Amino acid sequence: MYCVKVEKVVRHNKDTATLIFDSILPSYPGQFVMLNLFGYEEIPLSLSSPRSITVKAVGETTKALVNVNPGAIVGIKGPSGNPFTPTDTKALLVAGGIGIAPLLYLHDYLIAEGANVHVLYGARTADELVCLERLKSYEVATDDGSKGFYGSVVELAELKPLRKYERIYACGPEPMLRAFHRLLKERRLLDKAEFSLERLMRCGMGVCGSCVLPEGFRVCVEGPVFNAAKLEW
Amino acid sequence: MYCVKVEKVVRHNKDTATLIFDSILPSYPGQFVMLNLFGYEEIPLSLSSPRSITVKAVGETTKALVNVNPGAIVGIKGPSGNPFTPTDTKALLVAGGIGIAPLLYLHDYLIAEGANVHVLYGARTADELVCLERLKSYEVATDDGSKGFYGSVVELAELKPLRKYERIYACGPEPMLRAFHRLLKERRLLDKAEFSLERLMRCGMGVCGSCVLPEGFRVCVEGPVFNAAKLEW
Amino acid sequence: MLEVELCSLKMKNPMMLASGILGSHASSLIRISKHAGAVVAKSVGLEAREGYKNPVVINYAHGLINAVGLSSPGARAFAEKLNSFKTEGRCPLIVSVFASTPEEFASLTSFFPMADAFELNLSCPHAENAGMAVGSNPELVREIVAEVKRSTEKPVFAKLSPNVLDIVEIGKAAEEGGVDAVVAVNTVRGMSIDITSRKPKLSNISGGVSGEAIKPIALKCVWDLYKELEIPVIGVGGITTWKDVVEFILAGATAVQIGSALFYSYRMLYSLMESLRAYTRQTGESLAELVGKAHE
Amino acid sequence: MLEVELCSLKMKNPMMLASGILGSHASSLIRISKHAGAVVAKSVGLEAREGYKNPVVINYAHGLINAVGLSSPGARAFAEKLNSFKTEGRCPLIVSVFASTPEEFASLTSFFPMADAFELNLSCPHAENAGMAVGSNPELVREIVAEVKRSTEKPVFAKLSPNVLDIVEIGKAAEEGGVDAVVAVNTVRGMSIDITSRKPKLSNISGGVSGEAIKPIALKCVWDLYKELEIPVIGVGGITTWKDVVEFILAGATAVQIGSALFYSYRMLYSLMESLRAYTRQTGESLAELVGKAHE
Ligand SMILES: Cc1cc2nc3c(=O)[nH]c(=O)nc-3n(C[C@H](O)[C@H](O)[C@H](O)COP(=O)(O)OP(=O)(O)OC[C@H]3O[C@@H](n4cnc5c(N)ncnc54)[C@H](O)[C@@H]3O)c2cc1C
Ligand SMILES: Cc1cc2nc3c(=O)[nH]c(=O)nc-3n(C[C@H](O)[C@H](O)[C@H](O)COP(=O)(O)OP(=O)(O)OC[C@H]3O[C@@H](n4cnc5c(N)ncnc54)[C@H](O)[C@@H]3O)c2cc1C
Ligand SMILES: Cc1cc2nc3c(=O)[nH]c(=O)nc-3n(C[C@H](O)[C@H](O)[C@H](O)COP(=O)(O)O)c2cc1C
Ligand SMILES: Cc1cc2nc3c(=O)[nH]c(=O)nc-3n(C[C@H](O)[C@H](O)[C@H](O)COP(=O)(O)O)c2cc1C
Ligand code: FES
Ligand code: FES
Repeated sequence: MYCVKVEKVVRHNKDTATLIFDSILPSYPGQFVMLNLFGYEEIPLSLSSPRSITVKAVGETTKALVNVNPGAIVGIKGPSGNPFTPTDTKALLVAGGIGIAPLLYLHDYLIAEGANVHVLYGARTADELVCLERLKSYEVATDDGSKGFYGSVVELAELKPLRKYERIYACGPEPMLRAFHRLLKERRLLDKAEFSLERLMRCGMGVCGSCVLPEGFRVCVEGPVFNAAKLEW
Repeated sequence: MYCVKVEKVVRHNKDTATLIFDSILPSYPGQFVMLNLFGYEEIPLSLSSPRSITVKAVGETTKALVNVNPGAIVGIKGPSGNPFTPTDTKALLVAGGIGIAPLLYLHDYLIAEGANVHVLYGARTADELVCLERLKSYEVATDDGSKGFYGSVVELAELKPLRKYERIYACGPEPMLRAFHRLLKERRLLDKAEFSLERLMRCGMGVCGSCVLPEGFRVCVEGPVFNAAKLEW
Repeated sequence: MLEVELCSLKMKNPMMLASGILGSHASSLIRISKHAGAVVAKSVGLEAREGYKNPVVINYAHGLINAVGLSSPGARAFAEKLNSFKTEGRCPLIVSVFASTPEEFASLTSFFPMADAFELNLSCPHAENAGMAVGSNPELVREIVAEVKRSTEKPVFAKLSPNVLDIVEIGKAAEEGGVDAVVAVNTVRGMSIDITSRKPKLSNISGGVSGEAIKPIALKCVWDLYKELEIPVIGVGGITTWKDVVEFILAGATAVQIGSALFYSYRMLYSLMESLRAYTRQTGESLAELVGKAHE
Repeated sequence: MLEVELCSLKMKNPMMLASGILGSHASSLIRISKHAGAVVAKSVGLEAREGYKNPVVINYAHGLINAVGLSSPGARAFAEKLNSFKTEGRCPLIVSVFASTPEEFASLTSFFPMADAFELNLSCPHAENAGMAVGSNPELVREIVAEVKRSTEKPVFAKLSPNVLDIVEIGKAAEEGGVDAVVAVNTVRGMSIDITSRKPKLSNISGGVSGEAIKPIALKCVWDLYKELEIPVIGVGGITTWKDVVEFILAGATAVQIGSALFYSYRMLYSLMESLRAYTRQTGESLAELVGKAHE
């Protein structure tokens, strides 16, 4: 473990913020850190850029993180885990809710690699959509229709010519990912897709076993990014 | 610690032998190893070549070593310690008794470096002189006059134009080295000379303190080779 | 050359997965069982238990320090999870149990018909009323073992702590209680402090040190137990290379367990197995012949 | 910023040379005293003692294992050797003594008028009738300390072993006996086997583990002793970098001792001192202010 300082906090809405660190963490998009907000818990968070995380308040630690003051010192283990496989061709990014976090990093990275990137981004309401200004080409979906497509992001994706894309990357709540997995399976596109998964993590370094999937993979080491075809969903 | 096999044993006389290992120990002339003959003690021995030691039976372990059979496995720590500073000009090597061991290695090394090497080698009797066939240019001294100069090697050295040599290297019993030190001091040649010293060694790695000299140096780390000018004799 | 028989368990090699490492899910146990002589599941108690808050594991240059705190879903739920090992597992399954009293220990065995043997956790250094808290008292250890043996026909192992004045005393108590083998050792008490935040790195402040750092400590325990006990000793603590496996066997271990080294790779046991195979081929001796050889 | 006062000893920095490392000759003690807050000489007993046969120290990737066996020339001869420290030493000199009985311990102090303090070796893990053999019994520890305190006006430190069930119990016994500070810890029992010769690497079979491997173990002892005792704690075990020094101070150590790290360099203490100076300059706090801070 080492420490970094939170240099800047960008509040996106009442429960989501991006914390920018005072130093770059050598990493690849899709990797995560175990972040320890001292006095709270150590939790896994994907990098939303080489020097930031984007976090949504869902419990005690994430709440405290979203409200942290610049200058705060946090403990970091990692970055670790398996990153997304990059491409320099046509890429589709599919995000559900806070699942946008690792895809923001990937988005910037792929564009720098010269890829042609399009993002489908769903949330419950317009208010929950964050960092849209960072995205070059995107469409949004909201459950309540308050912005963009009226429905889920998977329903939006269903309307798209998915075959056009060389690679498809997705992150979001598991029900959304499972629905998207079904869609990709129908269209025989599972091979092209990578999903970033979440599981309860304890050690974050491959020994404790708490993040193990039914397939036997550890989310913290073999994941969090998995080829969709490897998932027995 | 690691193990090497004794490949060959060359008996020089009733109590001295050279043990040749099955592998080269990366080293410089003047360095020593802590050699563990299992069942006996671990003792410090200078390398007499990158793959040999030359040992004289003085006690239990050395006696057993001299009589060891080819194929025996011995434990090795090192090579360690400060080696001789090489030269490619004119060098004088002054050996007393088994002090020839590290100088044999140095001899071959300096010749390979293109130096002009002369050896003065003293022992009690002709019988105790070993490995003369390895030396390119030498004079010997014996206490009983049974071969070469009748007297000690230091008395022999006194007759020589020591100033002619760029570097002088000596190894032998401490009384001999002290006498030689006096001689070099008189001639103001201490700076040019390096001595290889012996002390009781326990750890051989600089922590136990048993080999410490009155000057505060450890024979096992700062030595066994010291610049003669550093010794407050 | 690698096969070992340990208290009637037939193992394809002497390497067992240590308890608490990747042992909370049948899926990981099954995956590891492919190359393991046996696997030990994560320690389980009667009731569900949260364990400590994160951070629960930290790594340093010489090993790991953990204070997971015996988190477990409880015996019934865990037994359900383990069920699939019966059909898909490729080696014996050992269920590790923790409890506070002899009766509680004994009550646990009936939950696990799929177990081939039981390991008694008498040694976790960072749990209240369990682990070392019960395992450092020789009387209690004897009673626990005796009670558990009455509850099951299967082999029972006692896992011991190095954090005692005399591990042999505890080992002997377990032997007197009728235990089939001892496992040495669990983690060594330790902790680490972050100098920037000036706080202990683990939420529980202290935990147990495992990994390479503790290898000489564990080896000494195995050596002493082998010398003084009649029953087999299972060695654990810091084993990372095939040489470490051989070292423990020479010290007297009939089998070994490997935990922290999985940190380096899921395929650890596979590569150790390949190396051990090469070693035995070279020496012409089976590993079983080497047990305790360094005492000769 | 680095100065520390420890039981009336004025130290220019909190780093002491640990006993047994380069402590058999005045010349090395003098050399190290230049940059040390204090130096502890090699443990000495009443009579000359050979110690074990070589090999007595081995190194592995994570530290050292030693079984020197308290070799020493005996009190009278050693006192003569140490005499020159009085004029040439540049820091307080602490003489470490070992013995088997309270009376024998007490009889040792009068041999060493040049000592600024005494350290009682109650913790060497590989000596018969000395070290841990006497230091794991709280009653005896209390008596030894009391008896030694009657024999001298100088500060007396008790050096404790981590190889016990509860180091705090022993620390408290020493405190009750009137000790001025406790030193934690001596080495951890351990051993190593050479797989080629199939023999233990140390002539004594087992010894004590020191160096980086044992840092978390030592730190936990310091933490516990600081919490439970009133007297100062001196931390030792695996300290290798300036960060380790700070970590021990945060855990509650008023001063630290450094042994095995001298393996890396004779100039170790010098470079640690420079780094600590830079650290205190950066934080603006003296090291003395940091003692026990991680408990807050
Ligand atoms: C690889 C990975 C990457 C992640 N990346 C991000 C990210 O970039 N941004 C972000 O906002 N969140 C991310 N998460 C989720 C984040 O870790 C959890 O929201 C956080 O742990 C909740 O902690 P808490 O104390 O605030 O909530 P708690 O009070 O502990 O729990 C609140 C909710 O979060 C769930 N949860 C608790 N702990 C975890 C955990 N360790 N892992 C997953 N879910 C948990 C609980 O089931 C509960 O529903 C990621 C999780 C993983 C595994
Ligand atoms: C750096 C160094 C290099 C050496 N190189 C050689 C060499 O190349 N060839 C060689 O034959 N000898 C060499 N020696 C000396 C050799 O180490 C001793 O002869 C050996 O340790 C004696 O062991 P023993 O058990 O046979 O004798 P013991 O029975 O232990 O003692 C016999 C005699 O040797 C002396 N002695 C014992 N132990 C040591 C020791 N550790 N260091 C020095 N003297 C000791 C004793 O004082 C006694 O006079 C070297 C010593 C040192 C320190
Ligand atoms: C993260 C972690 C969790 C552990 N959990 C348990 C456990 O539940 N029960 C147990 O008996 N030992 C547990 N241990 C101890 C190990 O089984 C093993 O005894 C110890 O780690 C030493 O072996 P190693 O150095 O190979 O890891 C755990 C160790 C680690 C690192
Ligand atoms: C070679 C060696 C000899 C030692 N001799 C003694 C001794 O005589 N008395 C003593 O109290 N401790 C002795 N120790 C223990 C050290 O003083 C220290 O407590 C231990 O090594 C842990 O510190 P370190 O990790 O910094 O070395 C010795 C340690 C070593 C490595
Ligand atoms: S979080 Fe421990 S193995 Fe993944
Ligand atoms: S032999 Fe131990 S310091 Fe030199």
